[in-house]
Amino acid sequence: MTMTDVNIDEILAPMPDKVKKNRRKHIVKKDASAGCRPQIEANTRTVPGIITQRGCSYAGCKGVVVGPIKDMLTITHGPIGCAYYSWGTRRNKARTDDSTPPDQIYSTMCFSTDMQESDIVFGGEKKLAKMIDEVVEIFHPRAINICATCPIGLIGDDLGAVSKAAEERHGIPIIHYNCEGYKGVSQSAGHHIANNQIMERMIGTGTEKVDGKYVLNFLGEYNIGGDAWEIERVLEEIGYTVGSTLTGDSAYATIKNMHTAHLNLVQCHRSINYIAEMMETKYGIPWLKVNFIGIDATIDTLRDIAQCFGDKELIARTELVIERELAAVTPEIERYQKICRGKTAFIFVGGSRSHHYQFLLRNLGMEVMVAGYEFAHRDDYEGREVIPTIKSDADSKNIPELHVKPDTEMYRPPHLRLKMSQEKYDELVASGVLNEYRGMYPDMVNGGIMIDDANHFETEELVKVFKPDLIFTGIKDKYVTHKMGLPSKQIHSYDYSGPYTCFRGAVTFAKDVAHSLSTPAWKMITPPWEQSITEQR
Amino acid sequence: MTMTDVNIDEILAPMPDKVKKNRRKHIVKKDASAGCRPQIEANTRTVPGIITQRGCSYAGCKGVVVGPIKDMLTITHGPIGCAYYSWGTRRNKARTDDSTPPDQIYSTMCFSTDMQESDIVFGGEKKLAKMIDEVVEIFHPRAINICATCPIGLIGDDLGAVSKAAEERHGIPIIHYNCEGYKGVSQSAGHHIANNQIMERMIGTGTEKVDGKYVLNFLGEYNIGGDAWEIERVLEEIGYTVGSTLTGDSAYATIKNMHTAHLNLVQCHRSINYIAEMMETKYGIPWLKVNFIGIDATIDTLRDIAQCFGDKELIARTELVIERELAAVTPEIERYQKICRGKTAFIFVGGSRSHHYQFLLRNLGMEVMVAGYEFAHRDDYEGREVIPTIKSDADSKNIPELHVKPDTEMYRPPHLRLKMSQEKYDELVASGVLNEYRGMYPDMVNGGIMIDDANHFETEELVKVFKPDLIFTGIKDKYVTHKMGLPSKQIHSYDYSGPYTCFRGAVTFAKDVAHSLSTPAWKMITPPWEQSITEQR
Amino acid sequence: MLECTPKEPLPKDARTTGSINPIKTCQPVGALYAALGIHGCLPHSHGSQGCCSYHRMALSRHFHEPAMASTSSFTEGASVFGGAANLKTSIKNVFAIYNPEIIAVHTTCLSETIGDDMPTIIKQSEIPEGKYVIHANTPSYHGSHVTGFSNMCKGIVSYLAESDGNPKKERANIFPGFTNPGDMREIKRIVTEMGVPSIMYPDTTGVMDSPVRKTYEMFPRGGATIEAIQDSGNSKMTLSLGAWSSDEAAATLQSKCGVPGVPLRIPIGVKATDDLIMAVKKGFGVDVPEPLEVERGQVIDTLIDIHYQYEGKTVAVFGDPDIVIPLVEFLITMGMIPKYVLTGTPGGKFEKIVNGMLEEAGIEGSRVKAEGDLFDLHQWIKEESVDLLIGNAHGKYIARAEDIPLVRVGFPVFDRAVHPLMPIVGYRGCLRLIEMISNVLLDRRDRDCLDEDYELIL
Amino acid sequence: MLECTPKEPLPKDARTTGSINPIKTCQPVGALYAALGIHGCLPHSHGSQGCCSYHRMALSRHFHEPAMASTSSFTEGASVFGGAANLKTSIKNVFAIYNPEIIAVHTTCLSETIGDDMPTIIKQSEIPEGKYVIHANTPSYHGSHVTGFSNMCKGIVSYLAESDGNPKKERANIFPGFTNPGDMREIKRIVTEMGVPSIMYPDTTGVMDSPVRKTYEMFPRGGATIEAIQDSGNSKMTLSLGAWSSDEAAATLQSKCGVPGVPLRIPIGVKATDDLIMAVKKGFGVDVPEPLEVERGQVIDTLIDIHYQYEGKTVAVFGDPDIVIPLVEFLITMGMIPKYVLTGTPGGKFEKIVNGMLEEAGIEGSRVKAEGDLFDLHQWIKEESVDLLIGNAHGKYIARAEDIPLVRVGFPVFDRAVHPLMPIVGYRGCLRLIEMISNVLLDRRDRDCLDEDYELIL
Repeated sequence: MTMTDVNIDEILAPMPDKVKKNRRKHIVKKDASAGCRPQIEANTRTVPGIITQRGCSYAGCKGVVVGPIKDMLTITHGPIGCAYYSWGTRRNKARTDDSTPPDQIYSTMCFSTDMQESDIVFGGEKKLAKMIDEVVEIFHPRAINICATCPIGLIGDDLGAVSKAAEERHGIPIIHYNCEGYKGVSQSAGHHIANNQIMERMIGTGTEKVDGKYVLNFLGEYNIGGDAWEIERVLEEIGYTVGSTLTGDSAYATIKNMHTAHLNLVQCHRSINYIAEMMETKYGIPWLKVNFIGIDATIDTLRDIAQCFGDKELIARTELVIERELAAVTPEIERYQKICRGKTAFIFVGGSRSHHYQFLLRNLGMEVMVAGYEFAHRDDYEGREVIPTIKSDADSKNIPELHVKPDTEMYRPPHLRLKMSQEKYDELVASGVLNEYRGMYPDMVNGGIMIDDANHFETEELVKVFKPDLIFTGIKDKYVTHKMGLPSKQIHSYDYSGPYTCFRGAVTFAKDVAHSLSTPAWKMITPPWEQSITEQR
Repeated sequence: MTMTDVNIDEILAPMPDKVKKNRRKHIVKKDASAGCRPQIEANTRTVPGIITQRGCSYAGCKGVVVGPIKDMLTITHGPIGCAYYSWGTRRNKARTDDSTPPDQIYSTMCFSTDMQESDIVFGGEKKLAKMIDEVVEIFHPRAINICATCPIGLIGDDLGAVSKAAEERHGIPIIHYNCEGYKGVSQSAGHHIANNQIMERMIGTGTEKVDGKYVLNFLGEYNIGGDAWEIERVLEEIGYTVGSTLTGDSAYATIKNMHTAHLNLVQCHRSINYIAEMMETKYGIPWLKVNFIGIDATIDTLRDIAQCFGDKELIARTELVIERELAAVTPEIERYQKICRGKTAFIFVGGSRSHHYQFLLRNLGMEVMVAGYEFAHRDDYEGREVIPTIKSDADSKNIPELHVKPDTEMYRPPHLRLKMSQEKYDELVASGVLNEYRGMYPDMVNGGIMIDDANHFETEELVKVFKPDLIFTGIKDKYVTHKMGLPSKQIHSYDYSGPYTCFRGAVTFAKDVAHSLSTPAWKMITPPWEQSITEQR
Repeated sequence: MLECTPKEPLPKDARTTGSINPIKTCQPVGALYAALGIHGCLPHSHGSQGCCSYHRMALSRHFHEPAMASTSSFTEGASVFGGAANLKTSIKNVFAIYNPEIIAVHTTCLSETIGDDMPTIIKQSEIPEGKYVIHANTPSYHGSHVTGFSNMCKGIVSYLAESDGNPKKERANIFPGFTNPGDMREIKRIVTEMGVPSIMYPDTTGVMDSPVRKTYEMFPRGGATIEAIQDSGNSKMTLSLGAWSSDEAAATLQSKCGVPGVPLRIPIGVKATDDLIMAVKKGFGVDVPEPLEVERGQVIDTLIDIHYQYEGKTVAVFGDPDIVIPLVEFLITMGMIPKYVLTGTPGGKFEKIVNGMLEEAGIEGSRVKAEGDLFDLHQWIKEESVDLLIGNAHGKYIARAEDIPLVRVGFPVFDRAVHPLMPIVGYRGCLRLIEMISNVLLDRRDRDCLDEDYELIL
Repeated sequence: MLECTPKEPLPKDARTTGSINPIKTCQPVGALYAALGIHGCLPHSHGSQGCCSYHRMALSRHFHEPAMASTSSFTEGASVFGGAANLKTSIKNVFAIYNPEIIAVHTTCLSETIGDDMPTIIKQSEIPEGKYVIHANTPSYHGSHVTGFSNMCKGIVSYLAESDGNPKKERANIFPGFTNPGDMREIKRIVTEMGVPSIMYPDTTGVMDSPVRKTYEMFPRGGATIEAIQDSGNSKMTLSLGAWSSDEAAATLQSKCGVPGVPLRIPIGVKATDDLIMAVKKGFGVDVPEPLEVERGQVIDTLIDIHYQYEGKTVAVFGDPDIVIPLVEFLITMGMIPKYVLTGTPGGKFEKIVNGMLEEAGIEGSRVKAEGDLFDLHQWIKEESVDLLIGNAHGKYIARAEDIPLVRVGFPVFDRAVHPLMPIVGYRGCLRLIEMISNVLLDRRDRDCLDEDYELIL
């Protein structure tokens, strides 16, 4: 059987009809010979009972987007669990710097209102207000986030009112997020909710202009394993200034001034495209979809960014840095290619990684046969051009849409931000460089499978069909994969390694993947007493 | 049965007659009502087959006396074992200081000629010479010790010749010790051999006078667990200068100049009295037996030393320091006395400790019922007055006796050293303060047992009779004691604690002893299923 | 590290509400873990997807093992109109697609707040012949992961255990408490060594410490079988280990099937292990075999031989009450000083029990707190530090901030591996604890000493 | 620390003789340890008192146990005129005073140099009815403590083992090599688990890991009985663990009693344990039971799950050849890089075997040395450092000087306790080794990282 013969219907056959019908729409095969890209269903409810990888809105809002803002004290309002599980578990690294002294970092702390039964019955507003008062008194934070968990909406606690009153008492921003776990269908709802509040309550509230000839913001990069730092190192060598990331190693103190940047880079399209778009509308900052995962991808991205400013010196400096970095890593990469070449993989993850890592894996000579997202929307698979055609349903409707318009004071047209002519700018937009993302599909291997919200059953079946050499996944599936006799790498947490970005990161990744593939234990699963004579040493 | 009823003959009864006869002479009961002190046999051969605590001449020479000289590289000439066992095992601490920079300390190193069968057959002199050449080339030591192990004497290697030739090649002192394990009857022979060479080859060879108004040498103190440092701290606070210890934390560089001191303190009488005596004869330096173990003993000792100089200011300063130190430790001591008071102990150890620690234990309210030395001579038990009456036997005869006489240049009469009149000095000698040691017997408790070269059988029997609360002993007997259901403290190594000297050391000791007595596990030896109903919790 | 924490102790009334750096998490994760101790069971989380995801992650990180579970995948609609439909669909789909023997449903704060009536929903669900669906109520706003574990244990008993009315069998039920599979194996070994047959449940051995095998098995071979659990109603007694995690289930079994429950501690330390063995001895009239006596003697021997390595050192201990209580007792046995003792799980008797032990041992000046958190502990340590921390991985922040060694014990330990396979219970567990504690203190001594105090023998 | 050591690598011919910081000691201590593995045996050192004292100290420091032995207490006279009288007196006194079942005499460099004829002296000695005196020649100027152990094992076989000429019994002899009692217990358990009866000797379990009991027993209850040793000549085969420490004894038993010896490694690591199990399986036609298969699967599972914690790290390993060889193999199994491998014990095949394993694994650039010492190792490390040291306690000086973590394995370990009770053999031993290695590397990561890289999950 060749890859293109894979029959999705057969794979799903054992499922109950209703489930099968539902799931069939989430699975698409890449057919390079077809003229069009097929439609995939995404961002819809998971069938109850299915063993999904998905999390919830709170995880997307607190865990992914607002939790990493290092100088904000984030209180989870609810019973103890949600704060507990999102405490120190995501590797969004943060350090002290000019913006944030050591005593203003809360990254290793966990704050929960720890609601009890009586709070559920009588309401938790007073408890929350009291806790805000106490943490302000103890910690003197610059600003506070309040994140809601499931019961909050149901019992009707008015976070807006509590926050507003506390703001008045304490004179610091207290920003609340109605990111109850049941909102939407996945973490994605939480991203959107977080984006909205960051846009409304943070960006544009500062008055300090970021110094620098080329000031970039870096959206949708969470600095997992130090990814952002490695990217910043390269960008700064070329001559860029990073105003703020959103939200890896970011600070409220700098997010406030993001509106003064020249260009927004978007790494994780899914979690942050709302802000990218809104900033374009409101402040005139154009955005560029980037990918620093993979050597070629990084080179392309660096060239794209230089192109956005069009400065010759910048372009030359870009090439110089590329050349130097490349020379340093090529021998190492080649060493690991020997182990990796010809191997195949699956990749299931949130964000844009299932797309991004395909570039890096190709650098190692590996191909991704099956790729999927936990919480993507159709545009992440099919490209932004399908956005207007996406129908909103009951689940997406309950996430508020912000409607921004150009800011009367702070709007500056994009071509001026980039210091170029309107024509040149229009050309960049028209050629799909700026304000555009084409999704994962175009980069999938022919015959490969694109799968949305993959579940345990399907993974097991797809493994039987494709017999991949390695699965990139999360902790929930990591050990399942191992029990199947297959190596896995956590591609949320990098198995506590990293950074994996840019050139040096590619080497670290290559080493980690090579080790996973070749660790001697794989050959020792069958004990000698169960081996046939010929197998035995 | 009261203590004074203990019948030694009964205890020894099960032994074969010859053994019994031999051993009976090594065991003496303190009888305060008798007018005289009984004679004890000591420094004679251990009966073969007896499980003795004794070691050998090499252990006494290399392990105890010369090994600690930190700036000398000590090569053990012989098969690998002897060097190996004496490597890092005695806690004679040493540190870098003015005399010895870090690259001249060899305390953590082990050097062995590692003799092989062919060396035994054809002689090991060439190998030794070669190794000396190599270590000089690699380590550039100031001076080298060569210690012989058992086979050396038998195969006839001439260490003197090898050392002399190497000295000429390298221009540094290379000092050899014919301390083969079979020499003498215990470590004691090794002490004597080491004393002789230190006296002949080191002391008096330096030309630097030690500065200080009251310059003391400190003989027979090996700085186990830092004992010497604690003593030095106190001595220096009073106003003394310590020229050199022998040999704890000592350096060849300072031992050379020991002959310029005013007074020698002798802590371990057994291992070092040869040098004390010889230095008195040769250089006119008087010696004072001291004991810094125990609070009262330390106070007495400090007063004795001050008395030796007779300076009023010194005496006043001594009292001041005593008062201050005492105030600091008294509450702590009282705390541990609550646990220790009324408890009884055995103490078996080499050196003078079985005597010294009786003072410290009395400070805690404890009494020593049985005390013995591994390798003492009669004078250690009975006092130096018996020395002239000790008959030398075949085993002691083979240890060379040095016969020194006053040095024509460096001799200075003792009273001048102490800056006092001849009369005053004579008085100090006559009153037994100077150049005198009265042994352990006078300080034993009435009815207590003094036992020389105690062995396993006797210990077991004495435990049955006296039922002590704790045994102070060495590692060979420590766990035996525990299996008997009795706490033990290693009093060679302090169970890796210490220092135990002076005031602060007494507190550390008190804490350690109290912990040993009271650690809860003692009450849990019998499992509940073997307890009678009333014993059970 | 933790520089945002106030340097000076706070006024007493500075903190009255909420938790900062908690020592507990919510009930469902405990229920999920307990459910994994039934062979062929798929735990099911009746709530939002996030709960299930978080719990599976926490368990997989601690055990380095799959932690399979399904979820009702609540959306806003279900939250408003009730989750019955979601649960019924879940049950149908789970049996159809994953084919477990049993589904063990636990609730969440969400389904509890909306008031889903579990027994009724389950009754109305399609359950294939010979399969089972059981449940436990585990609202996250009550108790902790420990009580969640307990609730599921109780649920298992309520749904499954049966008495056939015949004379009881010479067999012990063992409720092992919220412990690692390595502990459960060791507890079973001890009882087996005494010649007494036993049924342990929940029993996560072979599930959360399962070997890799030639072929993948979604439901590993371990866990207590439903048949064994059913038959547990005919056992002679139940060894109920851990008041917080096991006693309710034991009481339920007692009242349902007449099997007397013997309340014991989780056998951490010599005394708690002695108690377990004595309970078995008394209950079944068996003798204690030589191997156990030797193991015990080796522990006492070790305690006697090396007490000076740790005696008198001060310790801060935090974690689950059923772990912390016997652990504190063992530390006292070791001659150590438990200076700060905390749990996050509610229950006033925790303080009473720990204070009682400290008082009996004559240890003064210690602080004990139930419903405490690591922020409390850190404040105390800033007032007066300790020589050692013992607790879960969250203690590592304080360990670094205050430069105190940490011995990792309890749940969760996310940053070290292998430990769930290694028992801390029984006499063997004592040796492991002694080794961990003495090693970490000696490592510190070796690290901090001057060159001249660096020694070959300790 | 160790600042006297040259900073720059030495020229090749700088060291041609002697040993600096050795990785071996002399034969008698090994013989003494082996003799302690016979029940009711008093080892006897035929030489100066110092030998016996040093050996007893070394063993007590490592095991935290009594190491009883007597000595011939040579003086100069005996050294010149021969030690026969001393030994005869010793034998008489030992039986009279201490009443052991057997005395196991070993020689020393002293008695060997003067040429005492042991068999003759023993023949001339008064030995009470039913008691035994055996001996081994262990001149300190030959081999090492490992060959001394081997020589005594051979002596035990030569003196005691007998064949009654009947068909061999379905039973294995186990020669465990120079290992800790915890290891010996585990090896016995594995063979027992396979349903095969066994006689292990020397067997220091119950002797060098004995419990404290209500009453003192000079000869603890452990050790192989003389009857069992005698009967070992009637066993079907001998599992000879460790070429250096056991093969000679096995060969002797084979030629004396016709019991075939199967040369195996000490079962450290998965492969060496597999080999032991396969040898038992093949030799006795038994199946491998599920518990062992589960234990093995847990090890492989762990290796797969956490390989990234140690894979690719470089290690220096030193110690006894029978320990180091399988340990190096296991490190290769773990994906680690044994960069420097040393033993002090002579024997050219050490280098051949280790180099062979490294070559098979495709590991280049490692250095391997028999008859090496820690000064060699330190010089190599100064040229190029490693991530980890594995070896005995003497390695701690290099560990501090070069700031490299040390995992303590082998003999002697004087500065940590409990370890001799904890097996590093078998699959359980694999888990212990993995845990020790990964923990020490993660501890180092936690120590060395910046605050922002200090992580809750690893």
